[in-house]
Amino acid sequence: MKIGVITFPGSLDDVDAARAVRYAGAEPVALWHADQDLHEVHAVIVPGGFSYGDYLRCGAIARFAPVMTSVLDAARGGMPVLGICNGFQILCEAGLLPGALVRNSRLHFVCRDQWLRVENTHTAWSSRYERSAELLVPLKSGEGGYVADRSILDELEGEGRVVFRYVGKNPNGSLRDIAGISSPNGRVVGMMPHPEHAIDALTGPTDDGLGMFYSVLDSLVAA
Amino acid sequence: MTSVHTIDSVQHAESTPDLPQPYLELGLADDEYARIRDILGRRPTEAELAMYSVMWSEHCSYKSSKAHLRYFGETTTDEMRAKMLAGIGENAGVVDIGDGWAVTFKAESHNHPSYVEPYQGAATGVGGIVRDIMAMGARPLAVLDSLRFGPADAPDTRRVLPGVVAGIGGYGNCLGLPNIGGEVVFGPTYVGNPLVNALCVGAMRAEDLHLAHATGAGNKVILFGARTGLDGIGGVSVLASETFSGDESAGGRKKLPSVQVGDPFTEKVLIECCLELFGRGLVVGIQDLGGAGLSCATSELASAGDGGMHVELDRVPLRANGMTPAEILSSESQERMCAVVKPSDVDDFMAVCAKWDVTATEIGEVTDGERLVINWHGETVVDVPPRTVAHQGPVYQRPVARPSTQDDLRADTTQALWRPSDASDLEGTLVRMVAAPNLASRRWVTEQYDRYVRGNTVLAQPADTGMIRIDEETGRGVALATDCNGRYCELDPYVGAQLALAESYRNVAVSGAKPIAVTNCLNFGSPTDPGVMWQFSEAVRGLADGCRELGIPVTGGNVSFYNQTGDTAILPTPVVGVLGVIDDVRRRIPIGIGAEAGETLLLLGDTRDELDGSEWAHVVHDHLGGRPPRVDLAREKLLCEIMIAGSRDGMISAAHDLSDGGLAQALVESCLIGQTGARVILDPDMDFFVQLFSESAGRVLVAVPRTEEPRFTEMCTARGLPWRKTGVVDPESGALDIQDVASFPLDVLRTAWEGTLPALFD
Amino acid sequence: MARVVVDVMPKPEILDPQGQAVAGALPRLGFQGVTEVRQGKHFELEVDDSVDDATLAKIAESFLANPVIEDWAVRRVEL
Amino acid sequence: MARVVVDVMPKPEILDPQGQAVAGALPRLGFQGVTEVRQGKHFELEVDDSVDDATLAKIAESFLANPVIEDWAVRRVEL
Ligand SMILES: Nc1ncnc2c1ncn2[C@@H]1O[C@H](COP(=O)(O)OP(=O)(O)O)[C@@H](O)[C@H]1O
Ligand SMILES: [Mg+2]
Repeated sequence: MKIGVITFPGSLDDVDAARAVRYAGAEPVALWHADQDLHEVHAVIVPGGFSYGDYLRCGAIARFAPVMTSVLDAARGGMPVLGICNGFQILCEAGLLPGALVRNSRLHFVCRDQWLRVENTHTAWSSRYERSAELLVPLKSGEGGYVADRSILDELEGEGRVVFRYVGKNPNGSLRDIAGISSPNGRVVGMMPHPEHAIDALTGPTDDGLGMFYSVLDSLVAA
Repeated sequence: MTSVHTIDSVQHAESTPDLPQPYLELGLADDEYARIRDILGRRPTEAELAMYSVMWSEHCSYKSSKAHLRYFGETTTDEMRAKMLAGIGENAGVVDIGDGWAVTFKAESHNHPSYVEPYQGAATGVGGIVRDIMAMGARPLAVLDSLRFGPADAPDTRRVLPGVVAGIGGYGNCLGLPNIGGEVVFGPTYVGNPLVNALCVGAMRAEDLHLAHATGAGNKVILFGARTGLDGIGGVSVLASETFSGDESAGGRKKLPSVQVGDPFTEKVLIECCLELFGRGLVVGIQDLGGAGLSCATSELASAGDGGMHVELDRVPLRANGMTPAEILSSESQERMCAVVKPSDVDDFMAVCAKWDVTATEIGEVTDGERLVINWHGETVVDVPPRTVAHQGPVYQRPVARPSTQDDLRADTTQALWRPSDASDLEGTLVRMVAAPNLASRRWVTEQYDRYVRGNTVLAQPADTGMIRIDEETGRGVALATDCNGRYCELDPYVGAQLALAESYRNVAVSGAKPIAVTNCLNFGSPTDPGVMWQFSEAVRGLADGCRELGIPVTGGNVSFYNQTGDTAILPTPVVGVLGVIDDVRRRIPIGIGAEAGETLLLLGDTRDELDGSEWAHVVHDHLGGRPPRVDLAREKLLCEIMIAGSRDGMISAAHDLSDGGLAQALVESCLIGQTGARVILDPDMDFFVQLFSESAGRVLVAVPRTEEPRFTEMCTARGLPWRKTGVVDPESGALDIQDVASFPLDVLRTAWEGTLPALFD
Repeated sequence: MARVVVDVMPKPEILDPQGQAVAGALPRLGFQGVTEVRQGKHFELEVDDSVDDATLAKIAESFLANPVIEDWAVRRVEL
Repeated sequence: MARVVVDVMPKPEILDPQGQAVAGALPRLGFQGVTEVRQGKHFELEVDDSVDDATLAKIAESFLANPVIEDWAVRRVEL
């Protein structure tokens, strides 16, 4: 299985996403922002970082990159896409997921090990987890507060599209403690915390994040 | 404005030998100016004057410190040099860590800019040190930051600290460099003069080492990265207001701020671009542009090479209108690099830059001659022997005198101060100390730094040392710690510097890594003060002698003078960074206890009544006087060998070195970080207060699985390292119980330890 | 050539932690009487005369602001 | 009650990476003709009538802007 990992200028956690793909037993394929070609990958990860510096607004420039046009098309065709941190911001800016991410309520960048609860195990990226399982995964972002209209929040809740929720003290002011959401068909997931940094207890708090990468392989094999 | 008569060319200088020049305003002394005239055989042009003045400044020429720094070289033995691939004098030291890997690391200060504009000052400090590492051909891998501020509750600290922390995080996080450690220290002498020292470590394959040399006549000089603007040319704007330019707008620039704004995104792209250039072998020599900008890069590249250099300055891409040659040469615009490239590689070089959207411009070439010649719209504005600019600046033997107050300071010991003795006083003191700004958790700071990015961070805050994996296949990695206790240095700069070295060395060793090299960032007051120069020379001697005794070389460093407010100098603060290597990071030893059931707590080393200069004396009595703790480097070495053996044979499950705050602090941190309680029994034959709060050096608290205890203690005994069984880990109790003192519930300790910084700075 | 100013502000119903932080700090610094603060972005663009108002609106709406969370206003200013 | 607007901009000689990023992106998004962009902050304050212009200037100068690297402008707007 081939999983594409996009590199924009300013992407940082692309190497980590590729490593996580490898740990899960799949082949990571580097995708370049300026290249429309998805190189026949079966799924795509939009990684963390500060694409183009994120000076204007996180993800505001990256969503216009040529590669994103192809990702949007592929996603509409059902390809699994995971946006992590900056990737989540980009997917929201691109309109693939609803809502937006705003400055943390305490204004500072926050890097900490964060407990998450799995709320939906029916997405392409979360099927390996038990419902209500709690994962310990790094969160590291300055603009991680999820906001959306109340009607959209209600819709997300009603359709079970809140995939992960923060447990304990809300770290960034996210509405309804939302840490990650999915598209209606569960193929596209965006989340602020970093599962790719929790694949080995040597370099992360746990290996709780690996399940996400196994999940997508399951979903690809099943498809 | 570029019309001929407005340019102070070499020709013009020759024809106007007596023209008065503002060299004093530029910081040059009369005799220095005379020497420049002597070297050139004429008066310097405006551009030459700008170059010499920045390159001969204290910051670039080390004119007050050079005479002392030589001692580092003189005390480095061949054996110490064996693993050193580049040393003092290069952009950063490089050491061979085995398996074909070379590691480079260096610290730099950005103290004054961080006081003026905390966010940008600190941010550009990180940017600058990262480019130093890139100039060695290495991929930057991690940063550390060593910080000093005024008292935690001072209004100035409230202004400066949050900005500095946000700047370091803002820049470093955006570069994708994990922050793996550092220090935050509060003290009264740093009000109005904070210290912001940033350290960067990078790695490369040993064969890829790129030194800053401009060799091979005909090779092209390429400037790449950001455009050049009016940043940081505060001093040189004096020139623009002087006679030659006759340009109104230039005259108005007199009060330019010398603050630079960083653009971390440009730097990130520059890093990736450089690495691709290195990887494809397109670079003959490379130099970063930091302090003194192009003046420094061109003169250093040329003087380190085998020829001269010719530069067409009007090709430099500019960000501001009407910049003069002097301004362009002195601009400290960030995020720029200068490379020497073979003519046949220029197209490929440019293509790589285009891929990364990095502006690159060929500005000149290496020549056969021995001169650095710089043209501006067809006229020569600089024609100098580059070595005279870069390496033959003035060297001063500043007066050195031990301050007359030093004896009184040393006589004023802590013996007369009230000490807690009964259980309830000890209990209260412990909780108070844990919450003291210098001992409280640094989490408020470190949470703003990304420690995970790139997935190789094995140890980071809270830890005695930061550790990163270099090689994913073999698990080879490096550890880095920085330390300095300015109070000890004030009491005795020689011993204080050795204590800083010992602590940094020990911090690396407790993780199981083997210390192999040293860098420093020497922060002192004004070199014109003989007392400060005494502190400086003592500290340098102490550090160098200490390194020789430990057998690890100083590979580089940085000097920052003039750290003072009015006449009051900061405490001498020679920050010492030690680099260690570990063959397999999976064997690292963490701080937190309780990973294995039934661990025994052992205290290694000797505890003496050493409270002069301690955190206790500072917090409880606001007292500084007496003698610093004794330093025993042979003991530190032994301790280090024991820790490495313990790590290799899996005998140690956790370890934490004892430093500020003594055993009490180490116990609290080991419990809180491990989220596990412990039961401790102090030595009934020794004063409890001394046992808990003395800061004797050469001590480590280790947690040993019960099954390993006999083997480990036998090893210590056999090798002559004193040890004492101090307690046991107690996962059930949820408390740190110190027999006959008190039982401290962990949540009480946590509230005390973690509450302080948020209460001050949120 | 014309100068165009675009102001982008968080929508009223969106939490504005930056503005709140400013409002909270002012009394501590000794400034009374500021009851509310909102913080947004201010852009100054130099544009060719060929760029019409519709284009400017599109730049603001599709790029400078995120309409999910922000309002925007464009105005041309005299130089 | 009055509404006061404070605009804070990077000084002309100071690098403005934010503005540069916007200016660089526009042509890629298909918008031509914008030759320069600078980005700053825009504050909207609700203030009591007791707050005079001198105080507002002080708030802007000492708190909202960093005069070392930024210029600022205060204006009252009609509600
Ligand atoms: N400015 C800083 N930047 C990054 N890490 C820091 C900073 N200050 C402290 N730390 C980290 O916080 C932890 C505790 O610091 P400290 O108590 O000074 O350690 P030690 O006494 O072992 O030198 C360490 O991991 C240290 O590296
Ligand atoms: Mg330590």
